[in-house]
Amino acid sequence: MMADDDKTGIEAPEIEESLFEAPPMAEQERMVEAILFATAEPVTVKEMADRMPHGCDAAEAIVYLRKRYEGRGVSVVRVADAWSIRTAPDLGFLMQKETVETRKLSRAAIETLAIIAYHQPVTRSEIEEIRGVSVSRGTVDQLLEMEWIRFGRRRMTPGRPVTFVVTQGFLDHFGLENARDLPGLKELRSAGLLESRPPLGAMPGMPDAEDEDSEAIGQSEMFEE
Amino acid sequence: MMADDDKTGIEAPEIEESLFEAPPMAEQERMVEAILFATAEPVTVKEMADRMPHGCDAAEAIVYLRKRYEGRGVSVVRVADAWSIRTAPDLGFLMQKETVETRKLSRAAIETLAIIAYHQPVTRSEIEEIRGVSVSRGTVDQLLEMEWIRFGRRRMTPGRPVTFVVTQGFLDHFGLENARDLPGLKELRSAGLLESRPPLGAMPGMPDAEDEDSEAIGQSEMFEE
Amino acid sequence: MAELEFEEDKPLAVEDRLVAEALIIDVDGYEGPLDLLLTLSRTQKVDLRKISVLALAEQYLKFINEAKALRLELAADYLVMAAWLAFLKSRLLLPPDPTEEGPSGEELAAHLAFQLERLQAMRDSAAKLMARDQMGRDFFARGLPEDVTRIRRVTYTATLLDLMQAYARTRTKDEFRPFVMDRDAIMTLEQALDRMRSLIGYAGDWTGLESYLPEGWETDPARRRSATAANFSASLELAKLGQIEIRQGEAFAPIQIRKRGPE
Repeated sequence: MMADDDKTGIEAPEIEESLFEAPPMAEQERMVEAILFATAEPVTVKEMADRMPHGCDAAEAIVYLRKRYEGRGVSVVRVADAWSIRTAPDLGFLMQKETVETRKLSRAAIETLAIIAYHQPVTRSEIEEIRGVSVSRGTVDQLLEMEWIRFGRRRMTPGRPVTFVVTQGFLDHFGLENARDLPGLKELRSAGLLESRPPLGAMPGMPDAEDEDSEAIGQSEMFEE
Repeated sequence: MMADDDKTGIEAPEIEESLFEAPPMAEQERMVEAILFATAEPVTVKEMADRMPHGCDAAEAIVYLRKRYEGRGVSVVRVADAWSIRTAPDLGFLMQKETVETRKLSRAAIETLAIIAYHQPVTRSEIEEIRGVSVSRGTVDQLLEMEWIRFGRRRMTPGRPVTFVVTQGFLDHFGLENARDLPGLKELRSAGLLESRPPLGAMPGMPDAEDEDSEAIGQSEMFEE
Repeated sequence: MAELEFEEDKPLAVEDRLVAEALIIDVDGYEGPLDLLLTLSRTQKVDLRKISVLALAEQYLKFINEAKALRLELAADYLVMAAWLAFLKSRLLLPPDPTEEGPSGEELAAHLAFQLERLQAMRDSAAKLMARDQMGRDFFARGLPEDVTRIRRVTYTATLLDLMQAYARTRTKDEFRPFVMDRDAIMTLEQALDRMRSLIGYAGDWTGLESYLPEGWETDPARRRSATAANFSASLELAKLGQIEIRQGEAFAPIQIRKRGPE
């Protein structure tokens, strides 16, 4: 079935250093399959490799596995630097029983989420600049709680405001391999709509950005990475 | 995709009587696969059939699916009258994540070990006399568990106290051929491992360094079983 | 709800009317002036990049005036925006004043258009995002995950050097006692005070200070020196406390002490 079974010994130079021969690739593929089936969360290549016998190439095994599941009822999907198995989206109708009622997000929360995803890392005052209204604490808290966003690095500007970025959980939920796959991202970028253009002089309407930021700093020391 | 939606009103006991064709078996197999993957407990054939479009034969689809997973990393198994996807039994070892933590031996443990190595066979009370503090059970247990020390002969003195000696594992770990290879106090001192300041007069209650060495050699009846 | 009183004297497109209607009825439903501006801009039926900011400013100001006429409570930022748009309008209409500083009317208008376009783009993106297949709704994770048992194994290590150092440490622990001055030949003031206090009770008569030296200390010169100094200091201390009296016949003559009587 897998013509490259005995090829594994020949290729990868690192494997040769090992005293023990790595299992054949077909075996490694089975292992990766078992690991991915056993967990609901995405698993990184490193985590897989750590659990597999010495000399295994989890990354290569996944390539084979992914191919094997093409067109099947479940598929092997990439989420950031991790992998998981998910049911094929066209079969969602079978799963009414499994459907989890997600808390309905407010329009403000959805917009805030989109802005963070497309503009990340982005500060609270930048989000407010784009939306033209202040961002309520509750909105950010809700997104944090859902683990769709998290704190990123502080911006190296006066006040060192904290930034927000989206999480692996966000990518997983929306079936995105990484943040670059966001729909329409390229078009937005080439249209210049993702640039941050500070308001000119005395443009109105923006909430007191400074206040917000300095407040945010005081409150978020604990999330420092 | 769901061509038979509006058929549900018609009571069709037999598939042949159905006005609409059931999805192809390959499609049904996909459905069964997705259902078994995503459901939180084993699923009976009836439950599957209830969730699948009308006219599907879940039982037959399972036969195919089961075959497909033969020899794979996971398999379709029967649990009472229900079905479930489980890790292949030979891959159970992947379901444990072993983390090895390397720690430095505590000061008490290494001192106890050193005394045993230099003075073996040595009783607990002798160790305590040399260290000047009592030796905790945990320390000795730890060394026994690591298989760096073991029980030696009982001392032929009142109470017949048990003695401790170091093991072959200990010698292997420290790259020693035998315990006599351990450097003596004099060598330790000339190697700068001891403070160069000579003791003020004789150390009370301590045999002289040289004596110690010769004694240690004389004492090593140890590794004979 | 089909007609609005104040609109009747002006012919308005149905869409305009609907927008105006929505604004009046639901002014609180707008998320700030920018949101309102974006809604108003839709009546221009052009690409946001080709929008007439001047026309938009006029629409906004009209809306604000109407809202005021209806005595609708408008949040301050709506009024700030109105004032700013009035300013912008004048800038756009009047020929540029070369003495004026800051961005030109066109620049301000362009930035406002950019803000509107960007907000609209984010709304479209949000909609696209929410229209994606979502986990737990369209696709699903493993329903029956298996427990991954975590085994923590601790291995301890030590090097031969550690071992030898440990041995050296135990065999020479007296050498490693905490640092203190070696006081074999030293008597402290405290020691002398303690000693003299206990002895003084027996000495009703004048006694030479030397006789208070502890036994064995008078032979070793180093000890004798230290003890003498300590005793002397102690006697001064006791005298100060009024417990003894001190006398000395002349310089370098022996010092004598006695217990002070209860006068």
